[in-house]
Amino acid sequence: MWLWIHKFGSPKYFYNVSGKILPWVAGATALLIVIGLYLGLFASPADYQQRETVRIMYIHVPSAWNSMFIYLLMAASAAIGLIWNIKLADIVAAVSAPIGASFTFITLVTGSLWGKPMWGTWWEWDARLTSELILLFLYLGYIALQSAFEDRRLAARASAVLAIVGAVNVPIIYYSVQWWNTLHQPQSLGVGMSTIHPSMLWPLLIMALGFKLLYVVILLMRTRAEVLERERNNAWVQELAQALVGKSVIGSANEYR
Amino acid sequence: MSRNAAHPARVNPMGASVRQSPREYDSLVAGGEGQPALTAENLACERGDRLLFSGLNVSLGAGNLMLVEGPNGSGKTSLLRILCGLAQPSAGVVRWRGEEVGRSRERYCAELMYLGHNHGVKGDLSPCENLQIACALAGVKSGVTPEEALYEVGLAGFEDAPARILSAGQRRRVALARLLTAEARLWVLDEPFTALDTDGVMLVEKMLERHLARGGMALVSTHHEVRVTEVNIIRLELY
Amino acid sequence: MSRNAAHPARVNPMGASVRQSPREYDSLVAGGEGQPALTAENLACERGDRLLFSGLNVSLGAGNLMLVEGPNGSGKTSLLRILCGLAQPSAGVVRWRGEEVGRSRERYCAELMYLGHNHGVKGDLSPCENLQIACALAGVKSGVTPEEALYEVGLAGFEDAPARILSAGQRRRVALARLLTAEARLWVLDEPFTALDTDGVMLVEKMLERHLARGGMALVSTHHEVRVTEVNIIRLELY
Amino acid sequence: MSERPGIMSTLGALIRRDLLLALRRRAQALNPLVFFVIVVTLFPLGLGPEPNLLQKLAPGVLWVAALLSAMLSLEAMFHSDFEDGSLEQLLLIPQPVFIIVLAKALTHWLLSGLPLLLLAPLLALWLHLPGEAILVLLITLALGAPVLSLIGAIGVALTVGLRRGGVLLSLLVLPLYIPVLIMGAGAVDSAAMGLSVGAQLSILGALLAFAVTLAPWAAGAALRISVE
Amino acid sequence: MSERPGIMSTLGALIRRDLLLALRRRAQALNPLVFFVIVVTLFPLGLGPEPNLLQKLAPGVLWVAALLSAMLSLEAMFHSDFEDGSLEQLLLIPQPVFIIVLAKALTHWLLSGLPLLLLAPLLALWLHLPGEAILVLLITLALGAPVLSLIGAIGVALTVGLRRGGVLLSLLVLPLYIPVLIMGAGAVDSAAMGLSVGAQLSILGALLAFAVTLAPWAAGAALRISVE
Ligand code: HEM
Ligand SMILES: Nc1ncnc2c1ncn2[C@@H]1O[C@H](COP(=O)(O)OP(=O)(O)OP(=O)(O)O)[C@@H](O)[C@H]1O
Ligand SMILES: Nc1ncnc2c1ncn2[C@@H]1O[C@H](COP(=O)(O)OP(=O)(O)OP(=O)(O)O)[C@@H](O)[C@H]1O
Ligand SMILES: [Mg+2]
Ligand SMILES: [Mg+2]
Repeated sequence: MWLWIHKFGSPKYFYNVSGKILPWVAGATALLIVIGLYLGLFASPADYQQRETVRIMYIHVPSAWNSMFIYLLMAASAAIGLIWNIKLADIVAAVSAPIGASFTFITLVTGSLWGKPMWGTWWEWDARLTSELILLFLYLGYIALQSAFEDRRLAARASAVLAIVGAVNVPIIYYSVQWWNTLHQPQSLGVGMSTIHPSMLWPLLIMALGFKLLYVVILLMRTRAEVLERERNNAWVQELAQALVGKSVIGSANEYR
Repeated sequence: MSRNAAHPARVNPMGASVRQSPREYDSLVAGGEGQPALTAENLACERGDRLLFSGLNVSLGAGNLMLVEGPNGSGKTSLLRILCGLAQPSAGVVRWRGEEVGRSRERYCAELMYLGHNHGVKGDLSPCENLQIACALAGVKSGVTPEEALYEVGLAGFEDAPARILSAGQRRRVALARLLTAEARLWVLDEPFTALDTDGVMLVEKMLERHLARGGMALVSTHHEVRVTEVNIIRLELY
Repeated sequence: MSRNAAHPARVNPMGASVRQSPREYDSLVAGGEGQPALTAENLACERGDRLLFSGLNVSLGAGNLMLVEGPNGSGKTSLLRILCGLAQPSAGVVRWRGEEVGRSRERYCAELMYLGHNHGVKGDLSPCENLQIACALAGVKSGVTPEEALYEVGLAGFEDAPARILSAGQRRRVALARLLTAEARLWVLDEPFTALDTDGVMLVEKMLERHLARGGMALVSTHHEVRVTEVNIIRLELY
Repeated sequence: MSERPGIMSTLGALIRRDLLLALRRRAQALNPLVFFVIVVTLFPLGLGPEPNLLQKLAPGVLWVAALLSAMLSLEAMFHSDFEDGSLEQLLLIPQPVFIIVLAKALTHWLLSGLPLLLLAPLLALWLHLPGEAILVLLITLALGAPVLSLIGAIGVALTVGLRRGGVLLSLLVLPLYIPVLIMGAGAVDSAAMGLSVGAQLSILGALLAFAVTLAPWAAGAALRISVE
Repeated sequence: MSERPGIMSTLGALIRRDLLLALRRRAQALNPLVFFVIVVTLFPLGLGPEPNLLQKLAPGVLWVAALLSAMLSLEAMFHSDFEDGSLEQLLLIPQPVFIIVLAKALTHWLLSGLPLLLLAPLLALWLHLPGEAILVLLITLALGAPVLSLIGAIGVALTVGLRRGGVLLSLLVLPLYIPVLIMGAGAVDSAAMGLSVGAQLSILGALLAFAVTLAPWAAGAALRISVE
């Protein structure tokens, strides 16, 4: 396990392996999303109560799941980067944040768009909505901190501390928000659906898997770009560039000298 | 452990440079040639309860260099800030071309360059941007471009890095480059040699020499010996 | 205009002082006498994209003075901060008495005094309070009281004014006084002569000489010549 | 050898300088906006999610949040320039001092007042404010935010020489902000209740005219004093 | 030649140092308190003077004001020490880093949390809060304010190396403050409605215990990183 982490943690190894995996994952993602969208938008029935607007669910719910999943993954990989000093983990954490923030944003937007026809209001201070909003703030804080540091190493370490503190707080925030809302407002606009018909469940699950893979694809692509950028002074990247263009196109380590 | 090699980017070609023309500054308008342009009479400065100096007279004409010397805490910085109009003396007046500097502040500032303990280089901007802004705000421009000025002070290659990451001495050099881009008649430099290496010290001396030869004036506070040749040095000893 | 009189409060009796006993520091425990106490192997430092130095070895034993020299921007400050444990090198380790300083941080800090470009004198406190606090926080005390230390550095009479109103050089002297109140084996001084007058420079040299004679060690970055006699000077040239 | 720059070109250069600095710290430049959002979201959390209550509070909460966000970003106006000696350099440019202050106030408004206009409608929706009231909110913010920046400039100029002036600053500035707050929140409140808002809006306009003409001079004088 | 000081004596020396510094700037040390008062008084101005409405708002407004006042005084915790190089000196004292952070958080609480306890009853009366609710308000402030200082210390430690971190700091810290706000304001609200508050108070207590044990370590790690 340890060896494996170190082997996979080497940027060069990662670059080569991910290059081979990427097309397959991308293909699977496209396939799943196309199938999911078809099933969701055309093959599945409209809800008897919500009518066609229910179809927003096939975007909304998978992004909501992703938004939380990515935060945990980001915090975990930031912690790994901090504790074992693995550059690749730092990159994964850094690259995940904007993706996670985007999914959170999509959740909020689709939720609002859905809320207008369903509840007659764009926004309601419901527990789940509120905690999703706070999650967006956590993401934004992480991104802001990351971009505020010049030195990448320091940026990674500082934001790792934040991500860990945030991850410890996420459950606390979640439960306190739940508490707060049920305390003040007995009449609940529950977002959950206890029973869901299989004709809607299947497309939903397919879309959820598709969105997870979409995250993986974006993650791999952005991580690869980031790896190239950070390792641009290393021999293997230089060779790669030379193979591509035929000459060294990337500044050398001592360009100031 | 100890390695020796000349650092190519820092070889400073100031001596051989032809970029800054040795043209004279426009001759002083008021007061006529030879008359002192900066005068101060009977200056006194009190800080807290201590009288730092009193009855001090200053007069500086074209081509003159005034060295303000004195031990730590003797009032050099206080004097220079008063002469720039940044602080008020507790007695006495400072005149530029016969006019009180408090009254004709804008005309005075157009011909003045001040370099204090804190040199006002923005860490978030690149040296080049720092100079461009200084240029856009300055009184009269000398025609030396920011790039040329940075080259002169030995910062070729650092033009576009944020100034924040520069070392103490490099940031000081950016501030010095400001002196080159503006056509200021009077330089007021508070310990300009701080943080500079021996190359840097020579650079400042060269800059001063050239400035004075063109008919400029300079007020310099320092604890170092200033090796400039063929100029009128006035020493002002504070104690 | 130029006046000459010795300033009574600044006559510095360091040479004749008997306050600081010339007693030796406790001999080094680990490694034994003569063994280097501070060692660093194969240090490298990368800032941004630039490699400032690599493969640098440092070893410093009792009574040794290491002068770190180099032009502006060559990495002196970066090196000193790494050797203090304030920054991480991109490669290599720093050891104090054989232990990595990252591991035994507290034991290292107990014997270390660092003076950076910013010297950490609180402007709102008086020089005396500044020193009392430094004393209360430091590792081992030397037994020199804050008042005595301030007298040594020529700040007699300024003990109780807020440090904010002191001049640049006077504030620097307060920071130097810290070196006297603590019994630190290793001094790391980044351009200690900045802002000091000639008296002040001599004072630092005297302090260094005495420290080294007692078996102390010092790492000093500077652009000046350091005139200390009878000591083992190691020069580290960065470029 | 070029001409000495005119007043307008200096003003332009100063504003360009500050915007460039803000651009370099994008994360920070967005902060007044972010702070506004955060304060507005804190209130439902502190008060509970009842839509009726929130709607009643909305004008006050939005305006108080706008005011605090303007106030908190004031300190950055001169602080870093003072610390690194740039402020002395600015005071030595051959132009009247009020130009510096005017440029600073304008930049402050561009970065803290203007973006609020874009986000305020969204936040007003969160607090269930009705449509016409949102329009009035935007008008009051458009008139009031520049006043906040201009008055703020006087406060910062007075406190720039003092370290940790941050909260001292609020003490100086908040009493002067109160008329803006009362008129701004009052107008939105009236609009939400369907009343006419002409009087409040014209008072806000008058405050703006007043601030534009007087504040730069006062702040310029304050600046020269506190940097010495 | 004296002994190397112990951990507790170092903690004491650090706190004494910061209190001495605060004493020298009395005007600034009082500011969190003043800010609290100002924010609380702004609300009646923005919302109009209806007693019923104010009473309903009181728990939320008081707690939001306490939170903002704690947050705004956070920045001063390390800022001046960083600027003048004292922070490097502190990092080189022969003690674990978390001691520094703990001392800073304690001083912050002494200067911003503790004084609120004295003034909160008065302000609560202004907002027509009933007597038992005021008692609960004091208890929640006593439990919650130290949490704010401790969590805040993490935020400041993370941003201390960044200039103009002020509002970035709030972005980092405010989401983490939300549980304290919800529990604090919730308890006061329940008390005002005559409900039981045991659950909220024990959650606040748990948060405090949690913060005391974990925050100093996280903040210490953050500090070492961001000063490098
Ligand atoms: C801005 C508004 C909204 C936000 C921020 C939001 C947020 C969320 C979140 C975070 C989840 C995942 C919860 C979990 O798995 O525990 C979720 C799930 C869901 N949301 Fe929304 N939502 C919004 C509006 C709506 C609306 C208007 C509806 C439909 C009436 C809706 C229906 C659902 C459904 C059916 C699920 C999946 C149920 C489940 O997993 O328990 N949401 N939403
Ligand atoms: N605000 C003030 N209140 C009281 N005394 C002050 C104030 N400012 C400066 N001083 C005192 O004025 C004296 C001169 O200060 P100044 O900075 O002019 O000295 P300097 O000659 O530049 O010294 P250095 O060589 O150290 O830079 C100092 O002794 C200082 O204590
Ligand atoms: N955060 C950073 N990112 C990139 N480069 C940096 C950073 N910090 C410092 N540098 C670079 O490191 C080099 C060395 O800086 P350092 O401060 O160690 O120099 P120095 O030898 O102390 O110079 P001086 O004599 O001017 O004080 C400089 O060229 C500077 O540009
Ligand atoms: Mg001086
Ligand atoms: Mg240096």
